[in-house]
Amino acid sequence: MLSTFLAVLRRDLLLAWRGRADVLVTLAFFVIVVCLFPFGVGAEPNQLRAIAPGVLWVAALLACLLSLHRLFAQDHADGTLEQLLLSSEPAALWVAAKVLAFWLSTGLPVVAVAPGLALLLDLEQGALPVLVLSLALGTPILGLLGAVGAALTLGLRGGGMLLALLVLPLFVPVLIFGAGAVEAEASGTGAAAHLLLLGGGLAGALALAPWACAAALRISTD
Amino acid sequence: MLSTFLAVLRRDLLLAWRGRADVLVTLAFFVIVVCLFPFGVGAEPNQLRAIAPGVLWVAALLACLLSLHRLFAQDHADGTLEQLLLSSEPAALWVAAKVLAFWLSTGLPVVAVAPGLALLLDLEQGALPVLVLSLALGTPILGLLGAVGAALTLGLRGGGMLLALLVLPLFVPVLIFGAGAVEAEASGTGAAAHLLLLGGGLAGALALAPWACAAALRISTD
Amino acid sequence: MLEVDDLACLKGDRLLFRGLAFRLQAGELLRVAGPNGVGKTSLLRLVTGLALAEAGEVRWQGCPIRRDREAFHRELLYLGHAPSINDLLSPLENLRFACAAAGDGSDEEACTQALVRIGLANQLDLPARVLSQGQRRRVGLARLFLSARRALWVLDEPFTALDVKAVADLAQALSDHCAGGGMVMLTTHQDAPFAVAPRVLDVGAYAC
Amino acid sequence: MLEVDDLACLKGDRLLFRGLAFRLQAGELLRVAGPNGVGKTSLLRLVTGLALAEAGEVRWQGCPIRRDREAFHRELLYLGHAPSINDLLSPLENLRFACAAAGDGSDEEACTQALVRIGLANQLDLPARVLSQGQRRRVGLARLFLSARRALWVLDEPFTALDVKAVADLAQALSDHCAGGGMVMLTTHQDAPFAVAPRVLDVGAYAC
Amino acid sequence: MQWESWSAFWNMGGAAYFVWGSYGVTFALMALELVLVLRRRKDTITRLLRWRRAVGKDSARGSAKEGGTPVPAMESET
Amino acid sequence: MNSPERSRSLFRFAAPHNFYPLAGRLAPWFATAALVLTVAGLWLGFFVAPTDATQGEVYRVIFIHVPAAWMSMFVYLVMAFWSAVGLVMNTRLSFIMSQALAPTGAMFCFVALWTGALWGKPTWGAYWVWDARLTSQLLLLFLYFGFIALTRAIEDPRRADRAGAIIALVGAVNVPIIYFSVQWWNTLHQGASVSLNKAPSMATTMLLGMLVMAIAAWMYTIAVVLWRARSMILERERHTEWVGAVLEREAQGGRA
Ligand code: HEM
Ligand SMILES: Nc1ncnc2c1ncn2[C@@H]1O[C@H](COP(=O)(O)OP(=O)(O)OP(=O)(O)O)[C@@H](O)[C@H]1O
Ligand SMILES: Nc1ncnc2c1ncn2[C@@H]1O[C@H](COP(=O)(O)OP(=O)(O)OP(=O)(O)O)[C@@H](O)[C@H]1O
Ligand SMILES: [Mg+2]
Ligand SMILES: [Mg+2]
Repeated sequence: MLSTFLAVLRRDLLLAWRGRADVLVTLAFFVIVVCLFPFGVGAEPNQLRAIAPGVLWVAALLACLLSLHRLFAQDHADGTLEQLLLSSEPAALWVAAKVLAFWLSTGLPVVAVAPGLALLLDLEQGALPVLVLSLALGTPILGLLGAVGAALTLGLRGGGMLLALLVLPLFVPVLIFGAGAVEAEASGTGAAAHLLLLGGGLAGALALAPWACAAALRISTD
Repeated sequence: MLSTFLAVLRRDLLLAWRGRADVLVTLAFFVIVVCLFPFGVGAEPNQLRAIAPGVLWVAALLACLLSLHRLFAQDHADGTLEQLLLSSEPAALWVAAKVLAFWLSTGLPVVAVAPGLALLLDLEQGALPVLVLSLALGTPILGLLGAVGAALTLGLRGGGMLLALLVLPLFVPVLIFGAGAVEAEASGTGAAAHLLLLGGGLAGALALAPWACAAALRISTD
Repeated sequence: MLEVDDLACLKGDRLLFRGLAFRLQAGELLRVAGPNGVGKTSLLRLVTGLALAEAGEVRWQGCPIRRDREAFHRELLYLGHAPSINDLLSPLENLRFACAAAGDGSDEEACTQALVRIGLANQLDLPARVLSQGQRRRVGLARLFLSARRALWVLDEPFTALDVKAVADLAQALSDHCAGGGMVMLTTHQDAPFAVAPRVLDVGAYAC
Repeated sequence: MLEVDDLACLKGDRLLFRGLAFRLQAGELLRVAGPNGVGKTSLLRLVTGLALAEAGEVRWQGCPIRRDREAFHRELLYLGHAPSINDLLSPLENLRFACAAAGDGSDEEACTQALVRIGLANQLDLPARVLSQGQRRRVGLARLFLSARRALWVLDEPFTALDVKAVADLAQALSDHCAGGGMVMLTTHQDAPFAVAPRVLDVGAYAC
Repeated sequence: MQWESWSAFWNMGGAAYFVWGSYGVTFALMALELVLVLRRRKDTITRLLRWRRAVGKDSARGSAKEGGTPVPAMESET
Repeated sequence: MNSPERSRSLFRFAAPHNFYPLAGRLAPWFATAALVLTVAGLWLGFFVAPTDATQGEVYRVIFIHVPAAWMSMFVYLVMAFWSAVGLVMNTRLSFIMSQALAPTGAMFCFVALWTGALWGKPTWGAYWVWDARLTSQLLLLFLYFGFIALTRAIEDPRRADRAGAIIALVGAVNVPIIYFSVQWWNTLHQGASVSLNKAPSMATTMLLGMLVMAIAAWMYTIAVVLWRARSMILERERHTEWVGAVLEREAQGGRA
């Protein structure tokens, strides 16, 4: 049981380390999208401050979204997925390991650099801890929900974009509560309710998504 | 000469048609990114109107960017690219054909739906023609520049993201002039200068990018 | 014992074969034969449970594999067309992961031994990306040496890309597995020097 | 005539071979032999000009290929490991595109004939994605029947995944090409019934 | 009746664009959907007929026997 | 297995070859009902219902707007229901039903958005505002598109069935979440600047017209879905004898 979980986790982290260009570049994407905004929108500080939580969260969401397709793609192409499905352990187990590794290598760095970018956009300093917390709770949900979408679109032509279409409506509540939390804190309303809801969502996703994802994988490799 | 150009163009358009899910979904991505913003930023109409040109242009840029990696990826993986490089025609020729097909199947639809989305964000109606024109001039530049990046990152692990990192700095001027044109028109300043610059950029990119791209492809398949 | 009854396989509009049935007893080596496109790969995927049959049933030790998938998969080793090798990992890392994920031990020493035995002693630490076709194939096949306890080996074109000596070694290993009471089911278009001539199942005979 | 002089190939920090030299005359069939990983594929890629040699030179009709690439490529047909087939297109569309892009004619009738001749009469309009391994391989090989005017054929493991009959047909076609004054350079680990036993170039002899 | 004249009716109290725009698009879409659905049936039938001739009735029928179905009532015919 | 009790029970219509002729017989009746009810509803809406005191004539959009909005939400639920049935009972007809429903649901969803937008311009001064209800309707449209795109992108029908069912169910779990989150988001940001005003002017004739149109939309949906399901059944069951017989009959009919 646990040995499969650990084997998959260790391998995926090793792969992330070998391909650290990837991880760095996900980060770079996050940074660049945020930095693009002043160019597109104009550099007026008040306006930037007002849209900062939204821009940060949208950028984090896009960064997660765009790395999602490689959650299973490589393993699907080279046959590793078939082998994993032929293992006698429950599939939800190693799916969870894969998602965990994915979050550690993609979500965590985004969470880590977000405060820096927030300062660039002149977000109020008091809201920084809430920003980090909301991202830390929200990005795993994105990863879990996204894994289901990634499993369903596996091997389909145009899969990456189809994936975006499938999961974005599901991501909207996360985005609303995530960005909402930061904004509420920045405007002094207090973010506790938002964060609680995000926590609840995370618990629910943790309980359900691996199973849905495992079922989807079986369907996709048929 | 021309027959190779036409053969490649026809095939790529045929492929786009076979995989029309792809094209539709690129569009859907554009639509969704634009629609995400109100969730992140808040639904206040004045604020939305102010950031509309920037958001639209950033979304169009991201949509182009994210489809770029499939410009050569498939042909690289299955060996078609090798065969094309072994053809005795100049490579810049069929590279141009590929980029043209790419723009017709990705950029053009984005240009076509942009006005509708602009209405969602409540952009001033008078600025719509300028929006369309700026996108029609700008997205081909994105495609041409992006093709060079796509060729350079071919077959590299994390290519998609590395690509983003490489080409985004090149895209920024296009973004500035594109979004600037719309903003200038909306604020009554007149967009002629911006549009002229975009046109000049397009002419330059058309003249140079195919050659650079061909050279990059030779390097990448070595 | 593996029993296959009345199997039919539908691909798109085409019924590849129907009424396909056979038994595979301990110690037997079955070669699935037939021209290109007759449905050999499809048959192997049905037998392993990776694909769903249009009709018919596959039973392992008397029990339909859909019913007790875990028990069947514990006894099964399947190596398909795709080598299931990650390009960034070295042969050793690939092999250790494959074994660990399948639930076999992934002892470093044993894995190294297997790789050396299959002729990759000099490539243990190269990333798989730079290996030659034949070397990639060998990485996948190295699992055979660590899976003796799995009774049923299902191999899709295992001899592809291997050089003459490697083909002979592999044929020997397969014969040994059968001699030890295992079962092997494979497809190949090449001749290989098996110790005992394998039984042949001609899929063409069931084609529609 | 193809002349190769003093060729050396470096991969990573490993010198695969050096001092490799041979001549290929019109009408000759050259089989590049050697165990897995010795550098056969690497050699073919050097000869076609797709990769850059560490040392040495390849000349076509007396002229270094780097100097007049177009003229060389007009006479060359290379089929590598990758089948250069797009999964969404049918065999016919794939073949027509391959011919058109290479600058050969892409006459529909001729392409259909070639595919029928290679045994894909029933798969003309299927998307290539659903073809079996052997069928995919055949789509790539069909170009041979349309490239008789190209003097030099360079083929990397052309027999892989083909069934016995297809191997015989292909060997026949290669022999015919040579009989008509063409040249063929190929790698393979399989035996094939060539009309005339091919000349063998053992890369192992130049290995370091 | 609500309307003094047909022109008043078509004018919709100045909101003709909005009201008729709504109704027009709605009914156009419904009509389009109906046409597509009916045409799909025709297409399906011609395509399947062509297919049956191509593969030969034999193999088409052959699979019917194998055509195992999870719905029990399915096999009752014949 | 072929016990007579079972084939006499209602359950036997779960078999495609029993459902196919039944659907063919029923669909025209539903279509006729839809036509009659639409005419009646339009007559009620345009000639009986009075002009609205505050909005004038624009409000007459309500007779398609509200039925379309209701249908779009309900159809998604029905779709999810059939998907669940399909996954649990493994009946092919359920998957066919859910896939046959999707385009019609998406169509109504779009109609609700379109008519709402056209209604919004004269009443709110903008084609679109990011109101909670409008936004969740938009997201519903995306859910429909996702379902349709996914099932179309997968060629193997069995895989398409089950993959579509999963996404339909995941979406159904999310619909209420989306609805409430969006509501909260909106009220947090801009208060109740926009609310649909209805109660005061809602005359009984209006209500009646709306109800008649809603039932007409139901009838239309059922008819179209039955027809669409018939084509899908033929496609899926093309290997069976009964489809062969149907096709032969059609071929003869075509020639005659
Ligand atoms: C794009 C814009 C719009 C969309 C997407 C939209 C969506 C909806 C939806 C989903 C419903 C059903 C809600 C329910 O029954 O709980 C609905 C009902 C309704 N809408 Fe709209 N709407 C839009 C614009 C408008 C406008 C501009 C008005 C009028 C000023 C309006 C008036 C109504 C009324 C009166 C109802 C019936 C309310 C009820 O039965 O509770 N809508 N709309
Ligand atoms: N959608 C489809 N429509 C028609 N035929 C199909 C479809 N999908 C697959 N096929 C056919 O099914 C067969 C698949 O065969 P499979 O891959 O099992 O062959 P194989 O016996 O392993 O061949 P090989 O020796 O070449 O590996 C091929 O003939 C292919 O053309
Ligand atoms: N970066 C590297 N470092 C060390 N060795 C390398 C590197 N890249 C490639 N090689 C070695 O170079 C050889 C490549 O050989 P090539 O693919 O030409 O073999 P081949 O003769 O075609 O073999 P096969 O019969 O298996 O196809 C392999 O032995 C591989 O291990
Ligand atoms: Mg096969
Ligand atoms: Mg090789």
